[in-house]
Amino acid sequence: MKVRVFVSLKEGVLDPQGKAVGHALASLGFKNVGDVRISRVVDLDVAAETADEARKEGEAMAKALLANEVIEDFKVEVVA
Amino acid sequence: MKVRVFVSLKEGVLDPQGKAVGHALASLGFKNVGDVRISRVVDLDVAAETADEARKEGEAMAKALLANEVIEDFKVEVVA
Amino acid sequence: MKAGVVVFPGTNRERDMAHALTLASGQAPKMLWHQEESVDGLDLVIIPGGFSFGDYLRSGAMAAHSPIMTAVRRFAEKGGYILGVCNGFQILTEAQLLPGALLRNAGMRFLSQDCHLKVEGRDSIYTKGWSAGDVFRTPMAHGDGNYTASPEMLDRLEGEGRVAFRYCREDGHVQADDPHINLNGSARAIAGVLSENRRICGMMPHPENLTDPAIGGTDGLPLFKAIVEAFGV
Amino acid sequence: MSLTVDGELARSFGLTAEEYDKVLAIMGRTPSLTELGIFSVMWSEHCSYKSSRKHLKTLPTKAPWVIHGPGENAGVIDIGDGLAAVFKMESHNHPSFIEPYQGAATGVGGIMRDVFTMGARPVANLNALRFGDAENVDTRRVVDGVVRGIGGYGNCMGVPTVGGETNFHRAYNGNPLVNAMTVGIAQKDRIFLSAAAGIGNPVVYVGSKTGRDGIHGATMSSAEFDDESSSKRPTVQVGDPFTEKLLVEACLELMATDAVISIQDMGAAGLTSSAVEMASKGEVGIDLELDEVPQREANMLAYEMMLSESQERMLMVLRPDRTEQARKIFEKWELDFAVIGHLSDTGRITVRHKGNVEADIPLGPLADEAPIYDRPALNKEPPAYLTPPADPVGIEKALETLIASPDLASRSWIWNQYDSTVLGQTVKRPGAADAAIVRVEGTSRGLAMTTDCTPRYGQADPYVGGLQAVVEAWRNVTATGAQPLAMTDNLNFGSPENPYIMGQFVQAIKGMGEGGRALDFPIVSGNVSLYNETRSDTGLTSAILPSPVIGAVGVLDDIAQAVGLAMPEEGELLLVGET
Ligand SMILES: Nc1ncnc2c1ncn2[C@@H]1O[C@H](COP(=O)(O)OP(=O)(O)O)[C@@H](O)[C@H]1O
Repeated sequence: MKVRVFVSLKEGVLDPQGKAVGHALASLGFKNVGDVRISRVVDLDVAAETADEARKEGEAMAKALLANEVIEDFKVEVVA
Repeated sequence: MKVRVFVSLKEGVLDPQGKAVGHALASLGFKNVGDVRISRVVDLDVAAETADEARKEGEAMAKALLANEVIEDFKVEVVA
Repeated sequence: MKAGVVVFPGTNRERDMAHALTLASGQAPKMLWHQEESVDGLDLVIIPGGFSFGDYLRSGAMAAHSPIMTAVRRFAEKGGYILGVCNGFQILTEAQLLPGALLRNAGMRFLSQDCHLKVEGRDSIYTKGWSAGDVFRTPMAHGDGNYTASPEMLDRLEGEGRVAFRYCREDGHVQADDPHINLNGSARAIAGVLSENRRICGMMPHPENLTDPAIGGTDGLPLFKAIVEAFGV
Repeated sequence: MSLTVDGELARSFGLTAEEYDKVLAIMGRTPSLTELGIFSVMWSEHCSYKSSRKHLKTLPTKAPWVIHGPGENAGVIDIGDGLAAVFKMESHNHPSFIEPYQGAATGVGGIMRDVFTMGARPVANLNALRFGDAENVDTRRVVDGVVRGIGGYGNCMGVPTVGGETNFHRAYNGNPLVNAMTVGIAQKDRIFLSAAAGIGNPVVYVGSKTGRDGIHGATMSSAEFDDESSSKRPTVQVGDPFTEKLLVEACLELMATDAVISIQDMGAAGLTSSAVEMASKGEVGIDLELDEVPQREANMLAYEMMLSESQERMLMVLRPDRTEQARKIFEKWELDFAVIGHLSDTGRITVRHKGNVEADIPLGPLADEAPIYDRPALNKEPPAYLTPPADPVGIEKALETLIASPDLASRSWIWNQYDSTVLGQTVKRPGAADAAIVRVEGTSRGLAMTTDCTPRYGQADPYVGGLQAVVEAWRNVTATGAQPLAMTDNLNFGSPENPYIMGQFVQAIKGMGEGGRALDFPIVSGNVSLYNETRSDTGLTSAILPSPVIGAVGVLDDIAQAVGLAMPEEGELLLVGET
């Protein structure tokens, strides 16, 4: 099954990449752009019987490695 | 409006990050994991009147900066 | 002193660290491969710089889960001394042996240049080679050195004297919002922090690269001298 | 893919009609797609040096301290104490225009492999960069990507980038130059070469898996750019410096044993050129079983595997009784390791895939009958010397103009993004001296190194341009107090099919040879990059300035004596030489 783990910085944590991209867009002439945030998506093939099992595995992986919960939140979706 | 640009490596392009994360997950004991691919999501606040306008702006930004079309594909969604 | 230097796949400053320790103590440290499961019998474990596992997910994330880190965690619980430099600092925060996290440099570029550090932390073997307020020069070389932690944690670190080093100007002036002084944008210009028991220290710059008179100077040597003094040669 | 092999397909692979006729004569039949692919890459300018070979032969390459001159993966010189310096420079110009970050990164990765293939630990990287007009909008994209790419790869590898040079000129709009140099140190009696030996010995593949990356990169780097090339873009190669770091450690660990008979990195034209070169040099045959090749993508054709330029791969011939020991080392470093064939006594390369023979080519003719061209060369009259401006702008204004010029401005923005201190041996970092200095670990000696070229001299007079690059490199090494020992070069020019450009090339080599002979300063390795031209919408081609870049290495006996640029607090300023 395809599991998607979506990892984003916690609200309130400064996003240097997003900030830099926002600046760059402005200097390219995109004047209508406000806040920019950059997140990471990890797509995994997981051998699981049920969607529920796949989701659990995804959550375990997110906690163990894919997200740093000090600064990041994550969401797990079973895509297919 | 909130525009989300999803940027992923083109098929066939080596994903060193995904490869290393796959290895690391396996050595952490996640044995059911196959292929891992890592992508990027850019969330933008765009001042636009219509969803269509926002999408167009998102596409222009993706082409200009957010995605590197030599190795990456992108998808634009208007989220809200 | 019995020191061990941990080597992960992708670590690249282990030789530099060994060289500095050898200069300070006359004795080469033990190299520890990341799959070893014990660090028993050591006085000090050092996690050096580099790009462990390519730093491909988050800097230090994958290394923080290597087998040896279980042993390092046990060592810490028993009051062991641990120094993490650069990637080592990132690994220690990812392993939650030190608070906070290191984000991408504010300017989004890799920074390789000399910087100045102000010594602040009290009562640690890592800082006592200097007096509080001293300033020293040291090279830095990193892409993800932008220290962050919650405001409460930052207050706590400062209140408990656990900010070991801060980025400053040559004359000691600290100004967190000046990108020419606080080059990577770290919260409150923090360059290094200490654990609660002051036995674990993480820092971004590389004092080990300035310990040899033949290679640019010895400004970083006091750190190593003090460590050696603490444990005896 | 159902492609009919014929003259037209051969043409699209970069072979001329005569070259294709030669292929037919050698094979005695229509070649298979895989065979055509092998011929086209082996006979490309990049692999065969067909336009340049005749002239390169005139360069001075010998001296008592030269251990291996041109012809190996890198040059090797004796630096005393039983040690050797191993170094080479290589271009990645075309890929760096298409995708500046990955192009530059994989360029750095490639040149480091050339050096550690020989058994040396890389200790320093340098580069020589030429960008378009600084005012040109696209230049910004290229500079940014190239600088990040060089740093991204070298920093992760933990090899300090200690020097280089950077210039801007509109002639490089659309065709920047990215020349990367690596210097390594090895035991002088433990140098590894590529010539295969021992019929029946296993041919072993190590490193990353093979994907469809950069197929026809070698033929493309030999063809000029036009607007179509953006649509024909081959899949760009993505660098994986972490894997390369594992590869260097694993290779050096293996080379400390007696398992390796010969070894060759897979660079341009990947498996094809490494297999053909190893077998040809060793005068043996080679049988490959492509089913054994570690593959990243499904359903790859033999043709694709033979031409893939996936990075971070090596080919080796091992002692059969040491193969398991070698496998363990690569497993420890979590790298792929596969026996993909054997040496044979047939003098042929045979390639099998899924039970079919996909290629069967006699190696002798593939190498010996490779085209060599003596292309017509014409010289332009050198322009007259400029007269000094009649109305000087005044010294202050002149100084301001000079300081503001992109060619003289501080390069710290660039080198501050390169880790220059890792390994802890850097005595003179970028900006500190006329040449960078790195200590030879465990000694008080240092290696001094520099890259130099002034293309506008070459534009005025290519002979002087070649000569001047050599003497400038020599002076820069000397100025630190070191003894210059040898050079590597990277000859970047336009199309050799244009007689005036061929003339530039020939004259520049003459100048370089003259300089090298006069200074006892041999050239031990190098790289040629031709067809550096862009075609505009109107169909006009314009070439880069003739750019014969020199990389030089010298030895300093006592690093404490190294001389830098910093002005001492007291002392007199002396001017030596005529103004
Ligand atoms: N692309 C580069 N990478 C690393 N260092 C560079 C680069 N370009 C210039 N430098 C360094 O900047 C300094 C000044 O360069 P340059 O003006 O070309 O010096 P010079 O004229 O003395 O050769 C040198 O130390 C050189 O090594």
